[in-house]
Amino acid sequence: MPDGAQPVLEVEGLKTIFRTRGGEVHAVNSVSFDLKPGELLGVVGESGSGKSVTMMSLIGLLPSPPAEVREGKVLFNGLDLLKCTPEELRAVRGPGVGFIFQDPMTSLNPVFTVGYQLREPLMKHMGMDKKAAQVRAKELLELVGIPDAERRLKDYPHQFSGGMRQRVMIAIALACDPKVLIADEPTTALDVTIQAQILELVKELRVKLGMAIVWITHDLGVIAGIADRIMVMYGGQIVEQGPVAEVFDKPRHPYTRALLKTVPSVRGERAPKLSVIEGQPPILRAAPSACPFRARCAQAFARCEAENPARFPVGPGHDAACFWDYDAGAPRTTAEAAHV
Amino acid sequence: MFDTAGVKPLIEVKGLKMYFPITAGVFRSHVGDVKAVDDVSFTIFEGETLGLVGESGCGKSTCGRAILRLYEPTAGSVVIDGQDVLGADQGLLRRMRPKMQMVFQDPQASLNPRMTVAAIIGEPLDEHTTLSKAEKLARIYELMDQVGLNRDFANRYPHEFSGGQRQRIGIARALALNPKFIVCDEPIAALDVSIQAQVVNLLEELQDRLGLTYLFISHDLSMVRHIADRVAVMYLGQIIELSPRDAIYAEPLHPYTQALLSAVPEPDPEAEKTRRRIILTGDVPSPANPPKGCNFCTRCPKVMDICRVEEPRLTEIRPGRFVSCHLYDETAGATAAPGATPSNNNTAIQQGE
Amino acid sequence: MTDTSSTAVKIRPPRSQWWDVWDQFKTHKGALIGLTIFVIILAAIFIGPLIWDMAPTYVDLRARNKGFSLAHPFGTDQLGRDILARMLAGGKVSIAVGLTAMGLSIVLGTFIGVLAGYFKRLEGPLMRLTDLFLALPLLPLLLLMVTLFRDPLSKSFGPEGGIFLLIVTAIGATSWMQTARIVRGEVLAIKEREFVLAARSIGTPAHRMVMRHVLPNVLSPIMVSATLGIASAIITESALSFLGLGFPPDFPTWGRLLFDAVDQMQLYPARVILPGLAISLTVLSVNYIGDGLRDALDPRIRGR
Amino acid sequence: MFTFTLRRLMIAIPTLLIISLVIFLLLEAAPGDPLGDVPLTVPPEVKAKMREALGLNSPWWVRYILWLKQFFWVEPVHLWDALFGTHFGDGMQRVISFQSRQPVMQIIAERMPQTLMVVGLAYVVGVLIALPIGIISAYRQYSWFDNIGTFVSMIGFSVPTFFTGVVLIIVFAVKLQWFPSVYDTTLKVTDAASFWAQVRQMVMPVTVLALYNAAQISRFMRASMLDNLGQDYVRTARAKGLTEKVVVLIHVLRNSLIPVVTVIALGVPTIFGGAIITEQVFKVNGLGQQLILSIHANDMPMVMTLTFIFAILIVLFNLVADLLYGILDPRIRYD
Amino acid sequence: MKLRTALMGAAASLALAPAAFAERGSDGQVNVLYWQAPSTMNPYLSSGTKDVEASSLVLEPFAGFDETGVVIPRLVTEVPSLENGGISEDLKTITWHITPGTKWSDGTDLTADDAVFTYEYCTHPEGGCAQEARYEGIEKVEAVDPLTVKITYKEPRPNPFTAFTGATSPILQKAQFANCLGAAASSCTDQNFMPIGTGPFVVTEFKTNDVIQMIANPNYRDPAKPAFSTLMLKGGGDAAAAGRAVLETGEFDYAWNLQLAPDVLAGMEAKGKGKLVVGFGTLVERIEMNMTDPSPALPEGERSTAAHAHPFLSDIRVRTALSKAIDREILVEIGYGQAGRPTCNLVPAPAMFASDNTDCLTQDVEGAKALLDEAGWTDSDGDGIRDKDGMKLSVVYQTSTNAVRQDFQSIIKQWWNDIGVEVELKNIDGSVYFGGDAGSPDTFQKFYADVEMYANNFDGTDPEPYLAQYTCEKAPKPENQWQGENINRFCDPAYDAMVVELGKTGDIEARATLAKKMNDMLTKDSMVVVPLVDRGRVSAHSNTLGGVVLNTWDSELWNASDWYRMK
Repeated sequence: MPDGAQPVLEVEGLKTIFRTRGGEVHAVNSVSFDLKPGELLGVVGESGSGKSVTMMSLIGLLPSPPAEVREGKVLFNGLDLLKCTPEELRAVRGPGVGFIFQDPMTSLNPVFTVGYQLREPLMKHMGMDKKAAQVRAKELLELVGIPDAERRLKDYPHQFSGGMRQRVMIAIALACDPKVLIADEPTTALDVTIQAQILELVKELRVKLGMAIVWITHDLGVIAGIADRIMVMYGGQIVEQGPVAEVFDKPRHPYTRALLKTVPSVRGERAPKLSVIEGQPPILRAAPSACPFRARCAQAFARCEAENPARFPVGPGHDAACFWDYDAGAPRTTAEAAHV
Repeated sequence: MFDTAGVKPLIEVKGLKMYFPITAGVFRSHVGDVKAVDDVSFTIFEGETLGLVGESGCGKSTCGRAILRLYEPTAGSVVIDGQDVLGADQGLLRRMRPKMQMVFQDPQASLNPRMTVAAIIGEPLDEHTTLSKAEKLARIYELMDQVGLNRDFANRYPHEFSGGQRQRIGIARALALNPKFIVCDEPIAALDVSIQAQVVNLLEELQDRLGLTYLFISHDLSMVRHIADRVAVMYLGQIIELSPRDAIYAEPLHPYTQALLSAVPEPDPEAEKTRRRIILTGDVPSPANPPKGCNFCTRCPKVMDICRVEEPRLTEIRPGRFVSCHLYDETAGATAAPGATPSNNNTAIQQGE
Repeated sequence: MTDTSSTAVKIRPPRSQWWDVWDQFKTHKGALIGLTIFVIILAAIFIGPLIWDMAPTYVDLRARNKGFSLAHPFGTDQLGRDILARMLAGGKVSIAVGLTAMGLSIVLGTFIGVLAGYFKRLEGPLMRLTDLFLALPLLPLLLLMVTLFRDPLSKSFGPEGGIFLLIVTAIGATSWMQTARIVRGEVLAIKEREFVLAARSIGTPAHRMVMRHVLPNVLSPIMVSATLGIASAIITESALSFLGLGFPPDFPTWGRLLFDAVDQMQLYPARVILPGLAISLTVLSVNYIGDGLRDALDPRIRGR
Repeated sequence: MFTFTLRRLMIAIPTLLIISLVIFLLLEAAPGDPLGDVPLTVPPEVKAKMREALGLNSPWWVRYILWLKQFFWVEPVHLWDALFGTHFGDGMQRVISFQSRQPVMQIIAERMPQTLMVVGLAYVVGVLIALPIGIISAYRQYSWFDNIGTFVSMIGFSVPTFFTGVVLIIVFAVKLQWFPSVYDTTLKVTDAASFWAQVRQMVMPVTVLALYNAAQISRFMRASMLDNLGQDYVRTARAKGLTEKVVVLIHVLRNSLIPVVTVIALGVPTIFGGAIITEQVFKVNGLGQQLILSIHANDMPMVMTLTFIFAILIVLFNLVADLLYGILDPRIRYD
Repeated sequence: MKLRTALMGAAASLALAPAAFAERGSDGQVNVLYWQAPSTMNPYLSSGTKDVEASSLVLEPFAGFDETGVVIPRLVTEVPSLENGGISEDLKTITWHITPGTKWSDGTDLTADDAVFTYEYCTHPEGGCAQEARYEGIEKVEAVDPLTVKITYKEPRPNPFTAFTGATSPILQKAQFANCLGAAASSCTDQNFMPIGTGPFVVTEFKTNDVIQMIANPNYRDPAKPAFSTLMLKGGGDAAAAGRAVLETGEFDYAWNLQLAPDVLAGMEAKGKGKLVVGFGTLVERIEMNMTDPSPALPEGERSTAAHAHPFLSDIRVRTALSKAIDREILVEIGYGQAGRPTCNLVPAPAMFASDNTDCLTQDVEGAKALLDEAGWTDSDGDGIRDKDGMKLSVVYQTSTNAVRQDFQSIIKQWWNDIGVEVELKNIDGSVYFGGDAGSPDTFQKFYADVEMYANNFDGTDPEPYLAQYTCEKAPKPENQWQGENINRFCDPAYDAMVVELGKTGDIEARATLAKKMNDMLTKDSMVVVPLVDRGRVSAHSNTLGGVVLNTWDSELWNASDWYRMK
């Protein structure tokens, strides 16, 4: 995670909406962030907080209709992905950005062999012929730790266990040596022991291949173990962002704080009662004009109703979108400048 | 909590087996079984929560369903509140149903999408009571209040709710007939972290208020730690460890339990950096073809020769602590100190089979 | 996407869910047009004869083969019978045949499909029964039924009612197999859903399980079969006319009118076009109504 | 897979026996008499003798068992003889049509080519039209193409073939004189000219039937495509940077075809059943026309044999559909 | 008479032979369309007219009928008669002399043995011969010499032209059919499909119910005939399609039996590709009145039997009234056009047997009403339906399913309604109605209705067997499995006596007188049979097909050897 390097991915003011019969739903609202080469960015948030939608918006993977990327800029190595033709975008998918999805059971095509599905991107993007692709596919399977790779290439997805299938997904995502790997809840559907295997694998591969990774999850434990930086999303926007140790140590958004508290631990003290965040996350029918978290926030005050907070710097590389200044123990003044 | 002497056992499961036959050939001859639940015995005391943990496919859900006789078990006995569940005929079983209820894993799938909330919660009432329409509605509202659902939602359909609210509907349905015993089959697995806490708190609150007994099936060890009084760990259809909660989390005895606990990530970057994990190799073997000897011998970091030959039995090695492992055999016990911290080379990161 | 927000607590007036169904139905343009056309057809058929009270079987030998005129808006046929009156009377029978035969085939198909899908032990025998019916030739069956039941049915329902029942039964009894197959497949899938298990944990007995949990959830494939069923029943009835069975001649149906006029297509094209149009319009409108109804009956779509 | 097939075939035997009995009893009980076509000028005594000569005087079960023997034993022996030039079957009484006194199997063999040619080709053409329509309709759901496709297929479904057939004849055979209105079954394709003649005479019946078939299959295809377009693996394929063509025509199509192929397989027996009305309208004189003729003439052995072969095909193609499912979908394993 | 017959036969063949100068096979192919397809070429095993007609192209009898019903020689030197000694004085024997040199299509000679064999073939008790009636009453058939056949009857036979006369009793070749006697008849597929004959054509390919391919017979007795080298006889479709193929598209040269609405036919003919030909025979569309009670209330076995007389149709005034209400002219106009003519007779032809009864031709609604009033049937309760003693004048009127018949039903129903008779219509699938299945309630023989409509005719030119159907004992009843021919259960000892007398009368004039009298007894005197239309045959031929002469007494294809292509 070399500091100061040119970001491989820069996102600015991304807005994505869904058209539904009930009207528009604002799923992603003015999201901006960047990703440096080799960095592992953890993204957390509840379902519906917009974390997957944000990432899929980047490379046009959302079905349209109903989804529509309204505005924003997504610079990948200087190329604005939102302005790309479908053909240019396809060239980015795979060699530029690899994707791993949550459910390994449904994300692989059930009727093609794993080998076929692995060869496909290789032949499309890397200009390999079938033979070369086959060799590379075998290497990839070995890379993600699937034993007996040669033989397994001929197997169908259903012949793999969940963990193994997720490894295959990773192998597919890695096939074209992507600069950025986006992993959308890759271990949520897996057992802890398998999750542990996958996490170790990713750590290892990251060192080996040196790509930037965006890791979406709602499990703070996973983030704590592997991420360099964490980004907390709520209501379609980033509410807090910073180095992982810093954020876990000094969360500066009430949502992050609450989230950290709700997680029970297998070690340490056992709390007599779990703390909860009461209520439900909002569905945004319009671009938010107030803090989306205000209804569930203990700290909320008048300004939260009137204005959607921008992200204020709260530490080194750490910012939070909250009008409450925890360090000062008081609301921020209106004059204070937001940093993004 | 160790002392269970004065408390009455509510559920007694003995030698429960749930085999799904495998047939082959032209005449569909019986060639083997998928041993989803293989000789499981345990007791749950009144007012207690027994956590049943294990990886997917280990048979924990099947076990929960077999206890309520949603499947017809192959062998064994289940006695709930003095009544034999497995021996009951259909009529008797139906009359026993109100006493034992279930909360399901997927709140989306377990609610009929074409029924309103009121109809879903009212269904058990239709089946087992003769309440008038008004009485029934009153009861439904009462239940909705109990689980924290707005009464106005009564006429809505399940898809209009979020996961947590759906699970509340499922809980309200389970509560409708004032059961004594509820099997919670992974009730929080499909929910977000913040919502999980809400549901678990609700379950605990209801237990306190209504004196319920839970069998809490989950793969989330941290949640089980929170809610369960005792914890049973299943692996490949068998219980390999059964202990009071604090003991098992403080000092897991079975190598599998140790690995399981070590794999749970901690939401603390500092701790995570230093934490040692036992990475188990490979996948769980197929329950249709379990390994000879100890079921865990193929993945066990401390495997011994005897493990591949002889099947260990679940034995009480300390008061209230049951383990099924040769490490704690009278004879072998000397070689491995109970509760030995996993530290040898065998636990290094490994992938593959 | 859900529209529930913790902040918005809407108190819904307690109204029947059929209003919701109607609200959703209204949003489906095709369905609305279909319904309008179907209502117009129904109105024409049931109210029409009250206004246009010429008897469809009245033979006016002086007015044979007349074109469109005020006295006979749709002209007359080779016996001088008023075609408008015959169309109206024919529509009544055709739609009744379509609806009744479809109803019968849907009920049979659903019943057998549900039994086969829900009760594993019945699956084999019932699916073999389906094969049997697929293989049964319709015509000898119909002839046999006419022989066995025409007289008793004529006695109880009159000669026209009797033959109506026979034809409807024959069409219904030989067209349920497709529905049964589809329903069985769906039931097999529904049976594995958790809410069925949930109902079992409550102790819901099998018959209520089927009525409450299984049937409502196989509604949409049944709806599709039903709309197609009306079409094929109307067509089958006309095919029976073509093969020399079907209704008596003084009992006009659209299919029969169409068939009778095919020979004279070149001389009197209107006589072919009118019943052809009527059949197609009915089938199309029913199909679109079915589409809309299927969406409207599904609370998941309704809520969107 | 093999044992599954074997097991299903074994179950099929009693099933088919029961089906044959039911069909026999149905035909037996149905009114009508094989001598219905004999002119009224033939006196009743002669008719009685003719009836006797047809074997109609023995009880039904004797005739049923005789038919079983003829169908399951004599006919295979004759087939063997015909194939290998042996003479085991000489002197054994085959299943004989009442109407023509010809072995029923000969008639069937005679008519099979035109039925397969016309009805079979129509089925193939129907499928070939239906698949692209279904695919495009689903991919562009609610587009004008989809709406028109729905509309046209409903029309195709709602207009009887005796109507469309006659319209085609009047337009293309009578007015334009492009195609013949009568199908010539004796035409043998030997050169380009006869091939062209064969094509010309097949155009209209094939069109009528193909439209009817396409209407149904395109609906299935559309529904199946819609199911699969929403699946996760489609997103994976797109994430790999594959073109839409590959995503839709390889990934989605391959999955969507699984249920459609089985539906198509289940429809194959109807080809052998022939198309009663279309064959009649265009005088194709295939199996469908033979069946209806025999029914009208109360030609019991003919109807019985045709219907039973149809039943065998239905049972067989049920099995084929299941096996296809197993072959196409690697997740399904029968054993 | 014999002279006249012979002369006429010769004249006919001369008149029809403008193509006689042409060479055999010079005109290529002729296409014939039978919308009911032939299923066999052996008329003895046939199930219908279509087969008999198809086989007449190949198989020939000794003698046939021409278009006027006169017997003409085909394979014999002359038609036997009393004058030429061919028929014995006692009317018991008839002797045929085969024309010397007549050859089968395989080149062998036709001999008297073939005729003897044919007789044996058809009268074999296990053969199920459809034409056995043609050989009824024969004591023996002998080959006097290779070219002479002598038939001896048990009783004197005034009309001996049944055996070996007309398309229904042609000669089979003994050599070919020797192994096909009795039960073996049905397994002789090749013989039945490709019989060796003496006719103008030889079968080369036979596809059951589909198509028959023929080529000219190289050994046909007239070396210049037939003009066509090949003939295709296609079956299938319906009458409209057949008409279209000849009259509109010109794909076929000849189409048989175009039973279509007159305006449709006229429209087709207007296309100018072909012509319609019409011929009248003895086919009469009639309504039969049930003289017995068909009430379903009666126990099975007594319904429609002589046990109970019909409650009102047994009254001649009711029957007459029903007949008077009908306007036959209009029926013809709507249903048959030029292919039909109104008639009041059961036997409309040949001319010598046809009664001059025309009373019924004018509709008389008032007369009908008056008759019913007179019979005591009045509309006492004002519902428009006459009644008497609490019984309504209501009839069930059944017929087979057929477009024209249904039109007739509708019209007649209305006419009867006009005179205060309630009518319930019933139509039954033809294969059931005419099927004669004793188990079915819907056969025309069972007559479980008050009136029914169908058409019937007789074979050849002699009405004797036809008229003999109406004797008391021939009424269908359970005892004879409902197989009788006296459909209306008419029973009059006087009539029965006349049937016996007719059987004994040899004199042709006396026979004619007797037959006319019997015809009148059934029709105008008793009105048990209400004839409606004398139905002609309508066929169509293309403008380029010459030599077509429609013959209703024999096969329609009787003179196919004379057909030629007009250039």
